[in-house]
Amino acid sequence: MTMDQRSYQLQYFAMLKEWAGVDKEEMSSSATTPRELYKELRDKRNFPLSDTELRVAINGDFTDFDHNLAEGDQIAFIPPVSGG
Amino acid sequence: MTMDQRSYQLQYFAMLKEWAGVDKEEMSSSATTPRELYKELRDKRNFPLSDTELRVAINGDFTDFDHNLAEGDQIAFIPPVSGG
Amino acid sequence: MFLLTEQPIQPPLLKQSLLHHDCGGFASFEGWVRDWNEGRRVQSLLYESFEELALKEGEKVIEEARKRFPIRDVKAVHRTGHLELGEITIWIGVASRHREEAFMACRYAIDAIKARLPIWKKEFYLNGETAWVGCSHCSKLKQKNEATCTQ
Amino acid sequence: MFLLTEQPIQPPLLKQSLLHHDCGGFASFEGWVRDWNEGRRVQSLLYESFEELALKEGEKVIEEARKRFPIRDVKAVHRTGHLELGEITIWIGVASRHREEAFMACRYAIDAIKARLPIWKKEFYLNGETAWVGCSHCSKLKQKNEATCTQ
Repeated sequence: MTMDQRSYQLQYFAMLKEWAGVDKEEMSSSATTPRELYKELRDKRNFPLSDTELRVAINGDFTDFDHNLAEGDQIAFIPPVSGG
Repeated sequence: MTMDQRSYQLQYFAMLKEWAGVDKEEMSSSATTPRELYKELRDKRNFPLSDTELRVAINGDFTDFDHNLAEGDQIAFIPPVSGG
Repeated sequence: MFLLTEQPIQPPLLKQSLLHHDCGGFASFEGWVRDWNEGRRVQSLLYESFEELALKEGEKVIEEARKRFPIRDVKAVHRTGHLELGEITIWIGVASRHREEAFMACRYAIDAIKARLPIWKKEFYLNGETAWVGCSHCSKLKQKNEATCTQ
Repeated sequence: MFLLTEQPIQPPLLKQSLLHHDCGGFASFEGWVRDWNEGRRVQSLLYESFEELALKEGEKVIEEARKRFPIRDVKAVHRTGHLELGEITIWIGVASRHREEAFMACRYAIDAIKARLPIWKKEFYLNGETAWVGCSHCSKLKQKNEATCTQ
């Protein structure tokens, strides 16, 4: 079974940025939801955080991990916050 | 029955001061408690407030209306406050 | 520390003594002279205090706030005399390690100060009338055209 | 109004736009850089934000505070970048007719901002270590001497 590959723009912040070593990157993936994409990313990058500890934003808005991704989406996985 | 007359120093604040027309006065009275003294004062001055609406301070400390008064005590009847 | 002052209250100066490096939270409250109260247009107001007793009772409130909440420092200052619209009537600042107790202590202090301190507010209205606030008898008497709190 | 700023926060300037004559109460909260956290001596810290989303979410919090409490005006400003001990990390000011709702809205705003805004704090300790706060994995990993949040 062949899967469509789509291109996504990833943004990293705080600890994710340090772990990734970059603040953004383009990624080609057959993942259709943030949940699938993060699983792939976690295997590749060895991130210690599971998706239950993250939130996700697409194109600058919070959304859920089962949202349907579209070609070119800007995706940010949000690690635990500590503002204020 | 003759009663001992004692001399008290009265201090007035806010509306009581305006009603009395003075901010302090000396008063001779046979009253032995603030309750008795205020009753006398109210009859004399025609104050519209009853003692249940006031607090009382003697020599700069809050006390109760059944406190035993002593010659020369400084007595302030405290009308309803509205600070802040 | 509790103070009474006839001078305009300056929060930035008052805050200085509360700036402790072991504190992560600072809650403060200011009372402002408002342009109306209970349907009447206010022009200015006068705070009168029984100074000796207000200072004692104010310090008591401060000590109570310290005992009830694990705060680092607290200061309150109440203005007296004649105040114009927008002026600060009272300032309370609380510094603490965490924000929870700073809010609670600040709230406690303002509530207790308003309820207990022998300080009275007289409002001066746009229409030239005046009234002592919190004196229910004043308005009742006013309606009956007897002796009133207004002058 | 919600703002992010890299410049030092100045409460007296921020308060200016909240000075409404129909308000009798003003509650505010400041976060300060504290010299220790969870047993470690802090020297300074860094706030990093996902600016676009933090601004949106910050405005949402402000709107929620306005809807939930009958307040007149509210403003919040969060600092970003590198901060030294004692500097202000966040400032929230709420003006309202009465004090009750000013306190409640202020409390609501700080709690929501801390919990929801994509802003991260990295602490720099006296011993030269660093850590992202709120990242429980960082300390767990640290103990196992695996990849850590510190650098």
